[in-house]
Amino acid sequence: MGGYSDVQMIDENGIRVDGRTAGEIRPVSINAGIIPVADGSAEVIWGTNHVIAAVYGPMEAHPRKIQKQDRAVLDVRYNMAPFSTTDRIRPGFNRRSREISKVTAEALESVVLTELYPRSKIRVEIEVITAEAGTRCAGITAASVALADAGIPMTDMVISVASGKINGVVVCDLNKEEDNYGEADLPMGVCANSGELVFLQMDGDLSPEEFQIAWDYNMEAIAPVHEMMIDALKRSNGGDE
Amino acid sequence: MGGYSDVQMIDENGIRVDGRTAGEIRPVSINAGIIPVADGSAEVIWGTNHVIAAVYGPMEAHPRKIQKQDRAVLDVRYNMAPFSTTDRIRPGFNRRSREISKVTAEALESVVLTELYPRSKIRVEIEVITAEAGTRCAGITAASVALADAGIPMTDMVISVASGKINGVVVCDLNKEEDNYGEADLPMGVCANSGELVFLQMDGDLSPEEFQIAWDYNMEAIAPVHEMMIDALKRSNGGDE
Amino acid sequence: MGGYSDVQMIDENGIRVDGRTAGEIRPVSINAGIIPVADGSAEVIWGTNHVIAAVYGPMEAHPRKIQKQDRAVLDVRYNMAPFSTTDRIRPGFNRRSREISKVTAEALESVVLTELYPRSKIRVEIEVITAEAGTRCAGITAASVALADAGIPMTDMVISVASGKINGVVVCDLNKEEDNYGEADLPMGVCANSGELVFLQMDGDLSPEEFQIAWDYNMEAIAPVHEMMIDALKRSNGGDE
Amino acid sequence: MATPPVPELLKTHLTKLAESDERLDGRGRFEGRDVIVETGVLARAEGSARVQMGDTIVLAGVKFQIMTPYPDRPTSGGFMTSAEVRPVCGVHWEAGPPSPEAIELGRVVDRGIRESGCIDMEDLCILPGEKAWQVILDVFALSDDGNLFDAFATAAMAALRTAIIPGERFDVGEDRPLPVSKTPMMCSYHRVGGRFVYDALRREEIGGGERIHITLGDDNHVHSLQKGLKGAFTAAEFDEIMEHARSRCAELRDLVNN
Amino acid sequence: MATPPVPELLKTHLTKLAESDERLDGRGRFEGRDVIVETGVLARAEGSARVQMGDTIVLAGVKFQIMTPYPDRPTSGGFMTSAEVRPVCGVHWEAGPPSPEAIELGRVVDRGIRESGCIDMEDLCILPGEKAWQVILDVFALSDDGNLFDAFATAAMAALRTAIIPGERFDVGEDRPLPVSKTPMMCSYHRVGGRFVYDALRREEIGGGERIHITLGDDNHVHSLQKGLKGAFTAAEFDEIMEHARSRCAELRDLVNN
Amino acid sequence: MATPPVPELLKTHLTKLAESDERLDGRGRFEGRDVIVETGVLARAEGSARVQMGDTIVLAGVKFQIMTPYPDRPTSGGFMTSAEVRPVCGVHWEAGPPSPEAIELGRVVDRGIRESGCIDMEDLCILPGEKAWQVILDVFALSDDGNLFDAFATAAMAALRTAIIPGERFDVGEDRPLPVSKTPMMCSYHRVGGRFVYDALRREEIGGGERIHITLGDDNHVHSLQKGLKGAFTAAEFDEIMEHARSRCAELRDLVNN
Repeated sequence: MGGYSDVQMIDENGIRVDGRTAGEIRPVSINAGIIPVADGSAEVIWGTNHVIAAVYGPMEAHPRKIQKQDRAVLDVRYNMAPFSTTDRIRPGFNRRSREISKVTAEALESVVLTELYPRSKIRVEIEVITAEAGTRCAGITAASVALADAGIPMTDMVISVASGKINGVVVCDLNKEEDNYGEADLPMGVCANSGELVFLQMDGDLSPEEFQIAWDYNMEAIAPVHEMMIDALKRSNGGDE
Repeated sequence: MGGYSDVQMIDENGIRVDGRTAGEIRPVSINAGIIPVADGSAEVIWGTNHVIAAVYGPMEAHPRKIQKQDRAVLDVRYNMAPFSTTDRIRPGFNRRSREISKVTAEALESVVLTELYPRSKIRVEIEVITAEAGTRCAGITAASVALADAGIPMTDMVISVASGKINGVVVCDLNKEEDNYGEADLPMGVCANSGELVFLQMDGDLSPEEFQIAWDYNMEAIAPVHEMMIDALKRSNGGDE
Repeated sequence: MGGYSDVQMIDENGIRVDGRTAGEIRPVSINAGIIPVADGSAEVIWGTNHVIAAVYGPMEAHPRKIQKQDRAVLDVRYNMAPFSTTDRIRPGFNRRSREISKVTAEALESVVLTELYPRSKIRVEIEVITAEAGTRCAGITAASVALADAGIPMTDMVISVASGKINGVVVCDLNKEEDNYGEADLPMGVCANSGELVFLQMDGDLSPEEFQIAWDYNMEAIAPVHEMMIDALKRSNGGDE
Repeated sequence: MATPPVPELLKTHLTKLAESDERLDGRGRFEGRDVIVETGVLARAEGSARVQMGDTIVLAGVKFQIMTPYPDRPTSGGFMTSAEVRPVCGVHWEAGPPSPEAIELGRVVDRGIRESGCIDMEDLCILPGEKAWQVILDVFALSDDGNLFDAFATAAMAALRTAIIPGERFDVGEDRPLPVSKTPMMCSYHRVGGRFVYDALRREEIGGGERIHITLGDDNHVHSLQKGLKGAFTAAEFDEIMEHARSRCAELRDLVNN
Repeated sequence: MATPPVPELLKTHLTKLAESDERLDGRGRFEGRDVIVETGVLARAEGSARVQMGDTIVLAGVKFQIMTPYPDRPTSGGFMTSAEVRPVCGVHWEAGPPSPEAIELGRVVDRGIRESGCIDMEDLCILPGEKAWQVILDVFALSDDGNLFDAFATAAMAALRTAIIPGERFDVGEDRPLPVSKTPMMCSYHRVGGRFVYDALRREEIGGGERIHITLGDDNHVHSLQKGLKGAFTAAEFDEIMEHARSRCAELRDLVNN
Repeated sequence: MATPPVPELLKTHLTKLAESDERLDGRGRFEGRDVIVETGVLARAEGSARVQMGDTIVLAGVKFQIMTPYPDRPTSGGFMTSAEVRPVCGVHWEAGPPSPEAIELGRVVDRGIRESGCIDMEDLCILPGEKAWQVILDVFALSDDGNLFDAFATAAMAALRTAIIPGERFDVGEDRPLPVSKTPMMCSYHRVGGRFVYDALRREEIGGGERIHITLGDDNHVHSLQKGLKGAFTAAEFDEIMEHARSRCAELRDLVNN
């Protein structure tokens, strides 16, 4: 979190640099089935973020030592393409991407019916093509759509959104410019139907009251994004799903 | 390719810095059986290049996942010794040596009767002891002799030679000094008997006409080198092969 | 070996910077059973050195390719914690720690009855918490106690001590300050009962006569340390072993 | 860490215990093990602590290096946390490059401290744009019987609060205490037998589900959250945990500050 | 990429098709798939392109860095190509360090561009001996249904030809287009069912033999050749391929230049 | 090197031979193979040697680089030894990162030379605190039929004693011989069939036990010792070996110095 609070990012009317109100998310568009050779795929364009997810499987898990006797393993990789940020990213895994891959896998495992596919593996590849704050949330959302597009049975769909704080004000879905001066970040992954959480991180500084506001903003954003996900899947399946 | 064409590398009579004519290769000598503990081995001294190849196997391929059910795999490593060049080379594989290992393996697989040894592995180790332009060609040639020395059945022997261009003139087998100012490099691997190609790379700039001349120079160099290979194998086997 | 012999490290009475005589070792204390979750453990505090060893196993050796049909393998790791030295050590193995792990494993294999546990593995973890010259010796000694604490059958116990040379004088058990100016280092690992050697290294410069003195100092230090090891095991087992 | 095969028997046993609101070692759901904090335990570290919670034992050591400040923060020092959970601390931890669990451990401990702002990074500046102190926090597990997260976080704060900046050794002024203005503390909860418990044992971790890590500052501000492992939880469950964390973090803070 | 087990049935089927000079998707031997080139598709790259050939989709992005020129070329900038073919693009591509195939892909694409001299390296000099632009070309596969080589090479040239040197962001002068004076293009041929075909599908690659990649410049000069995989070919076969490459490269060049 | 399965038959055979004090190739216990030393064998190295002992063949090459002296030794040059035993030299050596055996080989050869003080590090200084020569010794095995340690150590000294510091190429003065004032030599002993033998064959190594490496200087000073592999030996056994090493090192030294 940057925290240079002397830069004014919200005007006297509570309007943010890109014209949004405090609780408003960026424009979102979602498309499914965008990678022809994948078993399922999706792209999430969330503000300037462009994130792609592909799903392969279920397939035999090999080497055998990664197999689970009673369920499928979710092999999730989150990666930022070298050209996704202003400063080029050198290829190769790093600790940040490993941690994001891990928490994403754990979030998705909470809804995928992995016990239907013992000893098998489901590959979930998340690629950030263009990054603009909030890529891990967009990645989880994209992966959720790609899994559905692949026909993988799930108990629920996961939508992920983050709220934050800037100039001491809690706002939903920080963009890159806001994030540079942000004072907190609370990304959550919520099940569309049950309302349960399968993903939660946070860093920065939030008072108990601020925390509640940020939490509520995230919860309010779930339903509209869920609509777009369903719509994307319908379009991908010829509109008759 | 360097391409500083203002340095004069060929005189008015078409004679090169080391006294060769355009189509002439450097002095070559080949010896087989030079590594006592190997199943087959050879050294190629080509100009100042000194390249050694050792063959081990066929042996059981392990780990099992590298086994092929219907043939032997050729496990080829091309490596430059740390003291092989003016500036010391740090040990360890790099992208260049990986690529050369790959194309060398593919060239040799095209002539070795790998289907005689299912599930097995033949190790081919190519070590450049002293380098002076053209080491990949010398390595393929040395490996060819070492495989024959190991008694591995082959349909043909591969000879590899490169032609290039300097001062706008196509010449055969650039030495190090010429290579520094070279404008193109066309290495080819040719089967001695069939005349077919199993290895081909090229970079630089060659007009269609220049390309044909370079191609022809390489083809003309095959037979004399093949003679030396056969002679080396005869000497190694007591002169009665 | 440093070898700046113009710094005076021994006074006219043969007394060293920390008040010891030439053949005297630093104060030593040993405790067993200090890691609750390990099968066996020990700490050796040797001067300012603080070295911990934990033993896990015997357990099934995996992957299977490391199994020995006729005996257990000793999987020994020597590591220096990042905060163990004045300049922080970056985590990760290096050539020094690999070599020490290897010679330590070979020393311990010479006394552990590995043939009682075919196809299995005994893990020995040596961690240097605070380093002050002589950590490899302290590690071997600690591992010896930890193996006994784990109830692993052994033919003998190994005690390791090093002598060295400073200002041209042979002395036993160099401390850090002496080591910085030391002219030789002769670490040995000796079996308490048989008097045989299972570990030996040396570097520096010792005349044949100096070598003999250093050797003898090491041999004389074995018995008292052995007493402390036995005492530590007794205390760890309620004083009735 | 290779994921251990989940023993179904253990899981069943933990569920049984949970039905009568019991735990393996007799503790209540939100009861922690005794915590023993010792500082100044590492002769070569500029700040150090040893924390024992039952059979879980960890060390934390603080070292300093001189760094060139990042161009965009010319008057700021640096802070990094490294958690290499080595195989010495338990049979289930294996050698090799840091496992995803060890990476997560280090990053979650780091974030709680960093985001609380308890270390004044500007105070670490030696010469603007040229020299600043980098604080390196190494947490090290000696014995893992569960809940390394809280043990690490507690040892880390105890080590930082007693650390001395070694100005003299680096020839840049006098030695002085590292300025640490707050004491963020972490509380971790695991789903065991269906409900969340505080300060899980290793066997509860093995037979349990998801876990939640909460780092709170002096004033109950939230500085870091992390949900780990497969599992879904409700907002009500989270509220209950958060309420406990507020009181427990205060207790742990007292332990570290005294 | 782990070599997939060659399905003998596929091989037999391809041989059958070849006998009547047919292909899996009805194309002629030397007929390419439709090529769609879009530029300016990556918001964070200084030059970018997306190329689709059937179900093969790739991206190329150009980024710039400031480098210190090599001592022996004080007035030259730099150019590097990186092809990390990630597992997103197909079930047969696996995670991990770059496979030999990915290394070869990057190196062959790089050579064709570099050796053509289409980028004036001297023009990238900012301050002789001190500062120069390094052009970094990243090619990225989204969907691999065969012939990544040509898709990458085409996307690369389209991205380079639209790249803007970001002088202002780096505070070294004004933004200006990257000077690209030529348009080298690559055509790739695979032995399928005994004879060479152009622009192979993934299934033709799996069931096929050796492959030959040819990069030709504006004037039909040869800039790069590469033979890959096990197999032997005749001079006559090569001549036939080269003749086709001359006309097809010209077509592709028109597509990229417009 | 993957440890080869110890053939019990070989072990039994070696024990049998030992009972009548014989060896596989008819040599006596402390009899070495003929040693052939050639220098100047590598066209690109500043010093080089080839050593053959029976079917064991190795190369050593000396290269020079310019380094910045370490801050605590501003007038000292550097010396490093690298032994990458590549799979070319024997079926039992495998590709990949250096094995523990290769690391030990390099470190033991390095220590013997370094600790003897035979290279005057101060003489390698070019400009105090700024520039000094780094001597890089690469030892390379062509054919391993046992006792690479002694072959490497012998080749190393022969290469160093003939090395020329390439001042002219680096533009820092004239070319001149590397000053090497002593000739430390190594002798290695393996326990085979119960007793120690000198200069073991590969098959004796495979069927043998622990090994001891001794490096002695011109005046019989000990510069380096190393015991390797599982096994225990007595002080009396060591004394016997040391006595032989004193005479044999002198013989090898003559070979290298002439």
